[in-house]
Amino acid sequence: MPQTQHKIDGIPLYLLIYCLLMALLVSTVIAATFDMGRWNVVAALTIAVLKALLVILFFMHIRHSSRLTWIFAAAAFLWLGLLLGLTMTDYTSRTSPAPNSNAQISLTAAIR
Amino acid sequence: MSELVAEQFDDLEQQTEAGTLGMWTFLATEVLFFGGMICGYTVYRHLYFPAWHNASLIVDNFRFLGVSSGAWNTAVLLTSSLTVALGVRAVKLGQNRLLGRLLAATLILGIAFLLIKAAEYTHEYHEGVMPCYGVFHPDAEISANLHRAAIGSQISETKLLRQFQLFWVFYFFMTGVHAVHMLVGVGLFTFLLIETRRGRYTPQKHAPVEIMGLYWHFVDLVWIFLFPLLYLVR
Amino acid sequence: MRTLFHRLFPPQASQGAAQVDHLTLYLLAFSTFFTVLIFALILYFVVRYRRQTPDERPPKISSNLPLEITWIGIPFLLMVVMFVWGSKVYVAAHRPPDDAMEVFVIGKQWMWKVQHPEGRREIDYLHLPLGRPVKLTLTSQDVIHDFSIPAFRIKQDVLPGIYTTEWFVPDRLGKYHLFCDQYCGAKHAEMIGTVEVVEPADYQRWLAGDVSAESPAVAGEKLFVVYGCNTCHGQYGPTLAGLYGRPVDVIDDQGVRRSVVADEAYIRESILYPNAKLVVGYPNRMPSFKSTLSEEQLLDLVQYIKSLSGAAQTAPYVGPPLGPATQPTRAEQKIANPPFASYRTNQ
Amino acid sequence: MASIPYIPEYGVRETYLNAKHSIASWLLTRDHKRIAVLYMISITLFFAVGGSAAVIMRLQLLTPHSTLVEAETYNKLFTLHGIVMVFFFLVPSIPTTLGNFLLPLMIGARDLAFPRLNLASWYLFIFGGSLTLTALILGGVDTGWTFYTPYSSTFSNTNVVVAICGIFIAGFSSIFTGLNFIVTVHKMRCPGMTWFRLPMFIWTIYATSIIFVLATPVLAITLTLVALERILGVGIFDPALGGDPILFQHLFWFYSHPAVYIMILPGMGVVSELVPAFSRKQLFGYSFVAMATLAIAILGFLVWAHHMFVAGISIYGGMVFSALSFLVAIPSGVKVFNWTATLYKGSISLETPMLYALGFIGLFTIGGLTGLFLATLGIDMHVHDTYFVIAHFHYIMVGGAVMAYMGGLHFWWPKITGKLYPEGWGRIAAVILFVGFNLTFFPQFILGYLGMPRRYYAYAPEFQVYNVMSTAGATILAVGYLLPMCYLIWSLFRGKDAGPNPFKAAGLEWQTTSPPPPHNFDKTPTAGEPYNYHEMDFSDV
Ligand code: HEA
Ligand code: HEA
Ligand code: HEC
Ligand code: CUA
Ligand SMILES: [Cu+2]
Repeated sequence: MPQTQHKIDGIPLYLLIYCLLMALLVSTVIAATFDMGRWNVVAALTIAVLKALLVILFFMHIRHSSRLTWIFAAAAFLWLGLLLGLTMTDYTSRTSPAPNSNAQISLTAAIR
Repeated sequence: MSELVAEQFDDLEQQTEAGTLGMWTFLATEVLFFGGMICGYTVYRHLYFPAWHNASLIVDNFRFLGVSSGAWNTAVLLTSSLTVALGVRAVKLGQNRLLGRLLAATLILGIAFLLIKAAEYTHEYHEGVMPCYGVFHPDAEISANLHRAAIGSQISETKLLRQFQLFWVFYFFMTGVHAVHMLVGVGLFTFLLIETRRGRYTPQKHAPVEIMGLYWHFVDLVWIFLFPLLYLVR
Repeated sequence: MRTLFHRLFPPQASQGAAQVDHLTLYLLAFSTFFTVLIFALILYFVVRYRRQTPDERPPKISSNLPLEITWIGIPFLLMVVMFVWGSKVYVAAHRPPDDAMEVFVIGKQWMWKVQHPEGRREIDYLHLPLGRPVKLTLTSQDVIHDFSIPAFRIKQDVLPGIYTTEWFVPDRLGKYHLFCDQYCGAKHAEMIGTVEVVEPADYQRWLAGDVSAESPAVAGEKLFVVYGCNTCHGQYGPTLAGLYGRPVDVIDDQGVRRSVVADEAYIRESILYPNAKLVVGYPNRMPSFKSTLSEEQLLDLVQYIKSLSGAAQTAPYVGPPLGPATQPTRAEQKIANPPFASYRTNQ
Repeated sequence: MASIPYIPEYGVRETYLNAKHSIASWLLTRDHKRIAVLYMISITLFFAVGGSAAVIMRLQLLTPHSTLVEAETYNKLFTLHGIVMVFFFLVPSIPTTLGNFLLPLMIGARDLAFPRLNLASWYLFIFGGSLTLTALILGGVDTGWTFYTPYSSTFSNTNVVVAICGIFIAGFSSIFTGLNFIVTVHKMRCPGMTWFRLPMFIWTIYATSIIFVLATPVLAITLTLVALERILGVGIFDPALGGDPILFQHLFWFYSHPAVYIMILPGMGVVSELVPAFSRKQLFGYSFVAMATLAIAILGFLVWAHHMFVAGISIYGGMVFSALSFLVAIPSGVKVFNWTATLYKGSISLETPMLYALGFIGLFTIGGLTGLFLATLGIDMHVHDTYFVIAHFHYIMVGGAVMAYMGGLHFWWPKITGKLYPEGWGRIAAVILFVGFNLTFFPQFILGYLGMPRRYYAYAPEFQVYNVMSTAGATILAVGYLLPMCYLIWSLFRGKDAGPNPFKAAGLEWQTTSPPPPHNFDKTPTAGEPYNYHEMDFSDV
């Protein structure tokens, strides 16, 4: 097992990461001012993932950590993906009857 | 055995590793804790796009120097993450004075975040979007926008208003839970600061700083995702 | 054997029912096989290899790859069949044909309101023509309910704010249970009813019972059936005959018990806001018809109820109110006759 | 080596039980063994509460009409029963009692990694439990254990919020327990204890802990949303206020389906210890069983919407979740077959724990196979929310998990208390439980298929026969549970001294004295192969 004391990054590296993070922040704010349709979401989330990776790898030192820590960190996000992904399989494939037939409108009227 | 090591452990290394692994496990829990909210957020954004689009147009109304407070807060938190990372480095090198200063800086940044957030909440309260019973009265401009949106889409205005309100439920809930985590973080770091002043931490016994540091970074990480989800995505 | 089948399976009254039962039988067959296999092996081993001497030491047997593969593979194949077959039945049960007759169902705590194509309505009761595909469009007015007809082997949650559908082809005459299968509050167990499959001609005749070009009282009588008043009144609701002009013991919405005279206003109020004045001894079960009845229909109903007392179209003044003590009978009758006693189908 | 029984020194040894006596020494203990005992007492009380509610329910269902209690009361009873049994009995049962006690012993550690956190978990559990129980008993809650919205969030006017707070707090107790176990398994194993030498019980506790950590937070947040909706009057799940009621179900079952594996996996672990011990054979197919354990834990996360086939989800969603549900059955089958194969050519003795273990295998198989009926889309649309479902899960949870808990309790009772339980009574109780159980719950399969809906306080008269059978069974069951409560307590005072290894079982926990000393082992042990029965000497020395 690698001992954490042995790997101490220098201050310049931390500053570099910090500058990168700030640059990403600026770029994401700027990107949001353009109307790119659905690509806005993609851009914002991609940048967020990049920032997260920088924080996890360098600030949280996962880069120096054991495989086990990698697995734990990855598992958390994998499970989040499962939750979102499988829930959306339902929502994106729903075919509930559209509330527009005449009779259904009368039904709605009857309820309210 | 030295008093540094609790009786159930064989040596310091085992203890440090156990502590770190414990924190990572806890963070995995936290990811799923916020994950439940993010799942709800995703589903409703999918279902109620028109209303949520409208809401996200006004969420960054509160600005300094033309930049939304959400972005400022991101900057504040990223900076605090840097001070924490440097603090962990300092404790490993035995630079206790530096550690104290960095922890203090972190605390100030954390409190700054909370203050900015509070100012933003106040602003939103006055806009009437706080989705509490009796408090939710969107102001005239917002109502006019919603009215226009209702005509554009085929949804009735009352329905649209409720879906619009739902955005704010999620906005306040997600940022609120995050703020609670920040508060806990501020508490933990105050503790760390006091202990540092007492000279409790050495290069050997640096684990508490490192472990609490992980927590702080995680809270930052959550914000890194909340910021685009709530403020940027339209 | 037939009788055993009938004890274990509910009646098959729709075209889909047999398909579900066949699927069940398939699962039953292989489940029985595996259960018997496991039980038999355990019993055999326990008897065959029971401990003979206290210091017995059996040989080492650690693992066997072909065996493991077998008992991963065979169940897997069996389950592929299950999945495909099960999905087929399910998908078929969710794809109504275009020519299906559409019936609307609204669930509310704790009743089913049904509206047929020509506008005829009923409550906690569903008339269906034999042999015709029927598609139900379901929605709820409050919480989630579930529209379940075991004899058709089908059910569907009924959601507020969302429409769901359920379809079937009834193929056996008779009366069947209708249950609410999703827990919906205090009287979930009473949110039940009857599905009656009738000959198509009878169904048409029943549907046609809804024409109203008659006098208000006659029209009211029809409405009384259409809106299902008769499903309660005459059974566990108070009888309305002779009501008009009579004093009634009620508990008002302040919880105060008093006696009121049943005039037109009272009857109207009872229909629109049943909770406002509850007849002593009866449960608060009558739904509000505030949003269902037009003013005209209300009028017809009031006239009809008046006519039940032999009252003319104009209201005569009927004596001063009698004391509350003169009317205990209905309350007593009520206690002797708990609401659930009438399970309306026992086929 | 495992074959050399430990010979205690003369005089009275210091054990974890007699080391200190004051009440404070129990309530402030950090010893995992004492905390396990604290949990054992607490969950037994919860079981009695939940079981009493079940008895009243069964009596009510003796006749088709409402005879004993009102509709509202009945609804509060099954809610109490479900919530208490799931969240406060079965979820914590094996992990916090046997798991807590045995985990460090089995891996040769002095304690869990975070003993103080362990105690804190118990306090959270007790605090959450008392809160919920108060809400459930004073006033009551009538939503069912599933808290479906919008009924729970808007319509019910009972103490939903308090009950939810309690469950939220108890949830964190689970999370911290899971965290503690995970770290302990990773970091505290003694020399020689490699992953593939871990006793199967440890594998299952580890897998369970993963579920604790990754699923429970979602329940916590979901219930918080429900509470928020009630308190603030904002719409989250209530469609009248703009929400989507099905979203609640997705989030709820994202926890609650994995939670059913929280309940069964430790039971499987117990059985994987009992079957080898009483047939004196290595667990057949060790690595397959270990991998099946992980597979169940992971696949278990992917099947949740099988509770929602008729809830209005898309039919494609339904098919995805149906297929995934079938997949979980494979590793479960692997386990059942491997246990059976372990018996082959063994030296089988039918002592009480073994009776429970064999009962578990049979009843779990029935419960699991009926789970497949439910996972089959075409059948679930008929039997969803009927007594078929009730029968399915009682077969697994009572016939499976509770039986395993009873088996484990008897097996390790000598280790925990140092006393032997009366064997004859033990066997009688096990047989009574088996018979009573089947009589209670088998008729419910038929009831369900006939269409009797669950959560009904009154029902159609033609269902009565089966209900009477079920109630009769429940009475037998009650006797079956009261017996062990009596003779186990009796054995504390009058039982024979057990000695370190009364069953001549393998495993590190049997190498220390019974009850173990405060720090488990006098000398850190070294682990060899697990289940090395083929090397052991069974002749009495
Ligand atoms: C410990 C608890 C536990 C366990 C382990 C399981 C295990 C399984 N459950 Fe169960 N279930 C519950 C507790 C549990 N369940 C509860 C509490 C509910 C109701 C909740 C509520 O609504 O209140 C429920 C409800 C429930 C439903 C929803 C029913 C409905 O409401 O309509 C479904 C549907 O798919 C289901 C399926 C399964 C399946 C496929 C398994 C599988 O994991 C089973 C796998 C096991 C086997 C299959 C047996 C052994 C295998 C062999 C012998 C191999 C040979 C056979 C083959 C594989 C072909 N369960
Ligand atoms: C771990 C889980 C667990 C356990 C062990 C049990 C145990 C039992 N359950 Fe339960 N049950 C559930 C989990 C469980 N149940 C759940 C989740 C539901 C769904 C709830 C819902 O719909 O929301 C349910 C629902 C449920 C129903 C359906 C209610 C309905 O839908 O209307 C029924 C009906 O028969 C039932 C019966 C029983 C019986 C007879 C037992 C018996 O095994 C109980 C036997 C135990 C005893 C008889 C106790 C003996 C001890 C004492 C009496 C103590 C005496 C006192 C002292 C010593 C102080 N249960
Ligand atoms: C679900 C059952 C049910 C239905 C359907 C129903 N009622 Fe009632 N009704 C009751 C019950 C129970 C009471 C007594 C309690 C009360 O006053 O609310 C009652 C009371 C009344 C009363 C007051 C009777 C009295 O003795 O004072 C009138 C009038 C009445 N109903 C008319 C109607 C009409 C008209 C309809 C149909 C449009 C109707 N009801 C449908 C159950 C029902
Ligand atoms: Cu409606 Cu249950
Ligand atoms: Cu499940």
